[in-house]
Amino acid sequence: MSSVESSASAPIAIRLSDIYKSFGPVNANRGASIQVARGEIHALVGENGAGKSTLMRILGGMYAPDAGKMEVNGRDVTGWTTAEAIDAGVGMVHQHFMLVPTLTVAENMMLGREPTSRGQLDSARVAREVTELSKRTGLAVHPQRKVADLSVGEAQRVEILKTLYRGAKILILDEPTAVLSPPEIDELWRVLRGMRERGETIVLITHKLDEVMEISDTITVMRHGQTIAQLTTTETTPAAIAKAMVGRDVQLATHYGETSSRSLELPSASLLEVRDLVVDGPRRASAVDGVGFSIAPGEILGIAGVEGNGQTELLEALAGLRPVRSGSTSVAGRDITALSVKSRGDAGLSHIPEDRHARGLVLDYTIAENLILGQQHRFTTGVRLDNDAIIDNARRQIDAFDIRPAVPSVPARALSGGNQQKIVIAREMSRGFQVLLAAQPTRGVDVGAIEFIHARLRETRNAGKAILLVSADLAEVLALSDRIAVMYGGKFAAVLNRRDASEEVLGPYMTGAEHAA
Amino acid sequence: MIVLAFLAQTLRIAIPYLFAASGGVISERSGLIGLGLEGYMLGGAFCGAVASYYSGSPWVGLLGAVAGGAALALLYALTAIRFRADQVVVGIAVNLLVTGATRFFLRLAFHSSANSPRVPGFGAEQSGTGLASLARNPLIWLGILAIAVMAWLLYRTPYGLRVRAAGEHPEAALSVGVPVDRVRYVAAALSGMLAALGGAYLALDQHQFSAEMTAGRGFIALAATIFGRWDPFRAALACLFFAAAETLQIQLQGAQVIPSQFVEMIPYALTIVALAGVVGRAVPPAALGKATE
Amino acid sequence: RPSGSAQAAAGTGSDRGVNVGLVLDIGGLGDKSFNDGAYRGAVRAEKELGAHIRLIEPGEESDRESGLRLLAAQHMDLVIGVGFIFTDDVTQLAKEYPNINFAVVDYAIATDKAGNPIPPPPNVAALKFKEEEGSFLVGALAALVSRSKKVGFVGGMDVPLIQKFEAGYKAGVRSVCPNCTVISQYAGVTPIAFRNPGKGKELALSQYQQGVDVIYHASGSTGLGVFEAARQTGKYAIGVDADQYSEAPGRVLTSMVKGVDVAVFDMVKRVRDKTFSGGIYTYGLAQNGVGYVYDEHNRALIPDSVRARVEQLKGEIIAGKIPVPSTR
Amino acid sequence: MRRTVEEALLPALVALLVAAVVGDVLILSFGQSPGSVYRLLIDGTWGNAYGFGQVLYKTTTLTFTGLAVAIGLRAGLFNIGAESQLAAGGFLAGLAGLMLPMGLPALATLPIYIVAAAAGGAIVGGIPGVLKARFGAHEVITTIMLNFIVLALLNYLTAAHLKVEGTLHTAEIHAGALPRLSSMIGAFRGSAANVVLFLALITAAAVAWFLFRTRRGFELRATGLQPAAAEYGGVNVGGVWWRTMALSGALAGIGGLNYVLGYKHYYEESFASGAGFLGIAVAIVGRNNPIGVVVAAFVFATMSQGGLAVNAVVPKQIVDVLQAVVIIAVAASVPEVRRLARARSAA
Ligand SMILES: Nc1ncnc2c1ncn2[C@@H]1O[C@H](COP(=O)(O)OP(=O)(O)OP(=O)(O)O)[C@@H](O)[C@H]1O
Ligand SMILES: Nc1ncnc2c1ncn2[C@@H]1O[C@H](COP(=O)(O)OP(=O)(O)OP(=O)(O)O)[C@@H](O)[C@H]1O
Ligand SMILES: [Mg+2]
Ligand SMILES: [Mg+2]
Repeated sequence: MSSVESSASAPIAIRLSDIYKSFGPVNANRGASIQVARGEIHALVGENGAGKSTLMRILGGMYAPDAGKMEVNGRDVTGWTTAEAIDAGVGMVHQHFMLVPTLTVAENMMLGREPTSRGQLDSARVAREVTELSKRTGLAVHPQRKVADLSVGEAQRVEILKTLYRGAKILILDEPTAVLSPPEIDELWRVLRGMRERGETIVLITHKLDEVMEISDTITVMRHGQTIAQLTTTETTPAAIAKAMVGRDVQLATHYGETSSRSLELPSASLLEVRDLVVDGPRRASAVDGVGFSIAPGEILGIAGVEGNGQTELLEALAGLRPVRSGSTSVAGRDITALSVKSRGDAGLSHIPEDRHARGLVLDYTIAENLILGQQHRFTTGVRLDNDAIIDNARRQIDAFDIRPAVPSVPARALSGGNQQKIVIAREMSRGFQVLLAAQPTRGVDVGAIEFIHARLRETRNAGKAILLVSADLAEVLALSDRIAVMYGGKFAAVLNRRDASEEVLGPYMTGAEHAA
Repeated sequence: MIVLAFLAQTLRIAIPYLFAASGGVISERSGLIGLGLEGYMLGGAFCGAVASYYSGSPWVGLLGAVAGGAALALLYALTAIRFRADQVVVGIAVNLLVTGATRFFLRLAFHSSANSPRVPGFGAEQSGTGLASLARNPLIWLGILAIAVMAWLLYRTPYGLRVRAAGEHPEAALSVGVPVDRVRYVAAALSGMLAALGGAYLALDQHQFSAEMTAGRGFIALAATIFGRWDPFRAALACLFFAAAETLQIQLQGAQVIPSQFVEMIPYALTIVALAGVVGRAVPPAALGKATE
Repeated sequence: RPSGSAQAAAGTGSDRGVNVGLVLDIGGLGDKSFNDGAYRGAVRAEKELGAHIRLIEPGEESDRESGLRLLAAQHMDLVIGVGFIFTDDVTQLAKEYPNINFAVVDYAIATDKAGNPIPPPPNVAALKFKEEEGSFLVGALAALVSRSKKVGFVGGMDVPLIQKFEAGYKAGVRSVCPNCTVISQYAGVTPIAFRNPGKGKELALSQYQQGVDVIYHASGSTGLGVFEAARQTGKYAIGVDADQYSEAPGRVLTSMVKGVDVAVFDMVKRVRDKTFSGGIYTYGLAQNGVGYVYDEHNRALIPDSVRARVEQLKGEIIAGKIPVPSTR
Repeated sequence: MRRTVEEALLPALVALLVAAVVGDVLILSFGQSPGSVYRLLIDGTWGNAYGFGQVLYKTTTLTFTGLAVAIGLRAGLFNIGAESQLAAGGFLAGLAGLMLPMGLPALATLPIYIVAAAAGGAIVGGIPGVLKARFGAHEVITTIMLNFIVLALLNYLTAAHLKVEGTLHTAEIHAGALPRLSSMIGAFRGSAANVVLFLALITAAAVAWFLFRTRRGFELRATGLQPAAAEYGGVNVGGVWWRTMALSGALAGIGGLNYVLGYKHYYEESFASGAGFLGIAVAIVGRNNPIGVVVAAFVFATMSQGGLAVNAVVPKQIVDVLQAVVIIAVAASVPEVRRLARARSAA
């Protein structure tokens, strides 16, 4: 299993052996092992759902393993609690923030190990210590502010400070950079390197291989709940890591298919036309801040960008799921700005939502029922649902998209992630539509399914439909798009022809370092 | 004089609300819906009267009430936390349970479906109606204290911080080692004890238990909790406000200004108004009613 | 066919005790007034007449008739509904079970379009109490004892039956003290108004606070709060239905007793003696069906002159010289 | 399939077991023998035609309030207001009855009564629905508060304007009464069971059809399971909320016919007491399935009538306690059973 012993003679800080953990039917960890030496930055990589977060949450005491052994600094700590982990100096910054939004920064800092004086919370002491700590680390925070009022970057800082405040000597960071801007990422690297110099240990979960190469000393790769390789960063390459992740050779230099060579000028007849759209988000006003574009028949417009720059709000607004403050949208020349979700569908809009579990599927509905979600009015005679037509439709889609199990009456909940996504794709592609909004269409889906979905998207484009593609995966955007827009801070930082785009060109726009138009 | 009498009466009526609402605040702040308050109150009234009857001391009665309220609240918490039962369902069932059980045991112990015998209580003989008479009833002081202590507990102590975190973002609390379930059990027990003290006030002030003697006061306390936006002081103000409306109704009843039915509606109508956001949005604790994973 | 009841009603001898079914009103057993009165009468009948008693406390509204029927189906010789609320149900049921005797305490006599009373069915005894007469006397007593010339009344649910108490009481006050003030309040408009002692106490306290020094209550368990208020303020309260002296010894001026126990016992006896017949039975002062308490417990509270005056009024009422109103 | 049957039945069995234990303890504590009390209970309910008729009568109201709560829960809404919706339905139906001319045949009046009762319940239920859709006001609290408000209001209207002197009810309704079952089956003589029972059964079937066979039902259930997915699927979630609350209220409201027009022929103060809260129990035990609701309504009706039958021996509050115990046991065992079932199917 583990191939490379970690090089130095430094003592082992973390050793997890043969960890098993399942959630009901899902085996998140199946004999995973990891070993991290003290004073190193260790990257943990793997596809979505590979079991990275689960393994680290076990280390952090959030879950007890079903089987396996855990050692920290040579001590057997199998199945410890979060409190014990924190006391032993293990701190974790979770993929989803673990901050209480209604409490202040200081209150979040002290939660769980509150200093008291005469039975009362000693808030003054906390504020003092936090200020000190924040000076020492260079992570600036305001102790008295409410967490709900913080930006994502600030919240991230609070999360890291929170673990340091508890005296963490082993810091686990679960995808900390997904929501950070480049300067914030640089700041984070600085802090992590500082910690490493002080002999502290860091485990970093990330999907970005360039980050792995830049910051880590050693790497563990996970696949399907197992750790399948342990590598030393200086001795490996991104291609080798990727191969380990997916289990076969992958062309990191993506093949583009037959990229169209349409020019950047607005085509005369566009299928989707968006003007000056302003949309408020849950965190901040104007999450989408005056975006306008159009997509021609037979064109894919890809939107690249760091998550949280307004992509979600933009798509939800276009789909009718979020009110717009101003601006207009039209599909095939028809203004749909004021239409309901249902009428938009009838007007020719189709939508693959980014979160299939929350939006794309009713998990307790059957495959057949999910395959008509959003089109239920088309499967109705009078007020009755037409069951025969629904089953017929299900059989056809199951066939066409190779959904497994091929049983219309199975609830969607019982399907694997890939097959769940196929239901969504099948449904959205089989309705009569002009414009397809595709958000993260291959997230959490295995490689075979990705190729299948990409092929369907290209077919659709070639059939003369317009596609708006949003993906956190830059490679995917590059692979599919005819034009690429980069979204940053709610605006389009750039719109480029595919020929002119590459990771190097797009990078600065994604980080807000460069602006165009 | 008139004003003082009005204040005294308002305070007397408000005391059970203050107890129960402070219990409602801590329960809901921890993430447990306070639908069982009415049951805890009635259970507290019953246990208080029975304990006082058999011991001959109202202080033992208070202990009995507190124990009864805690037991009921823990039954609720156990089903809601350990068994993940729906809190609304169990909350309502606890109320039904207490209504039936108090009458049953009343029959069993005293051969009556309606009233207990007279029990030792706090209201002193011939102490008058004014504020001075109130001062001699320790439960009045306890009731006022309950709110202040609750505010202190919630905002100034480690346990309070944990309660606030547990009701708002239990995973976050868990991730820093806060035993969320235990925090909630304690909050439930506290809310049961406090509400039971409110019930005990009724019973010991009356020197007896009467079936269904809480007459919906637990729901008014829940209304005050919400109207007070889950803050002890604001909830106390809501209690006083509701009590003042009742006092007004009692004082004006002879005059028949408005039918008493409409006065009875006031707290409930105001709660709806509060929930509809007309006087500032009432945003409940985010994890209210949800079991942790 | 249900011949058992016919036989029982016909009766073959006093070796077989009379079977009596009692369906109580919402307040239930232990209300320390009305229901307990009926129960006391039944228990006495059990002891003295060898009757067998079956007791039912209905829950919801539809259980009223059901409770009566269950008893009727068990071949009771006499089924008694305790409370005006049973009027409709018993009237109907009596027609279905002509061989069973029924009685309703506080039977509400309906009137036809011309305003004439409609008599109950022949196997139903309508037990009517002239609460207004008893209330009149305690009203007079209250006014005579009051120093402040302010007396109070606390009713349970605001219904005509209770208003009868209020009307008699007020008339009694006026008869001896035309310029006395009467403050009268009700605890509510739903049946829970009879079970809310907390409310009763607050109503009483606010009355005492306004200078009232005697309060008469007709409010079931709610009135227990009135006695508490009397204890707390050291002022007087007047009990209702039964002698409620023990609720606040020394503070209960008297009680307007309503002979529910006597009436129930009377009915059982009539059934046993086969002298039962339907119709309206009136229990007023003349029949000793209502009255006020004057005994060793409260003798000290009532001056002889007052006692004499009240007795005089009583005589005048019995003689028909004073008309007592039954509505306010 | 087997799993779902198990999931549906196991909690009921657990509840029955717990209730039996608690019941035995209470009965013994009262110095009676559980066996004879239970026999008395069965004799007084299923053991004779009258008792059975009463059970059917109570089943009728509970079916309506149970369906009301169940349909709300299917949409993810907790309707605690069935109590006042039932009362309002009965009130408006009674009012309609008082205004209709004497002697109209039941065939002509029935639709009017149904509409009036449904309207009464729908108004009371619709308000919390609108408040939720419009302001996000939580329906649990608003329906509880509305219970107090509506019952006080109905009380005021009855007491101040409609009451027959000396009673707590309105004048008698003379327009087309709904026939009792005893007019068809003589053995039911005296029992309050009436044709509204059939209306309840038809309504249960109609609700099942609506939930599982129509587009609106599809959208309603999707909203209850995953509002975000329903919204994505073109469902106007706010619209479903308030329409379902109104529908839920209407179902409870129609239940008012059972007492007001099927039984007493007048509206009576607080006739609805308890039936609304028990509707929650019925829906929970019936697992929000219309058939299950009918069965659960029958069980609770039996307990309620049985309480009366054993009342001469033990206090009827035993039954109140047992009903609460059943609710708690079912509520606590449903998630547990589901989890165990899932864990096992994984193995
Ligand atoms: N609490 C949970 N309950 C049920 N299933 C879970 C839970 N947590 C994780 N899983 C499942 O376990 C598997 C592994 O999840 P995990 O979060 O560890 O993956 P990951 O490698 O961190 O993925 P990602 O890169 O998407 O964060 C997934 O199939 C996930 O759906
Ligand atoms: N709730 C559930 N009930 C029953 N079976 C389930 C449930 N969830 C998942 N499964 C089953 O467990 C298996 C593993 O699921 P998982 O999501 O890990 O699949 P996967 O290997 O990632 O597949 P894919 O590549 O298609 O995403 C699936 O085949 C699915 O049938
Ligand atoms: Mg993860
Ligand atoms: Mg997968």
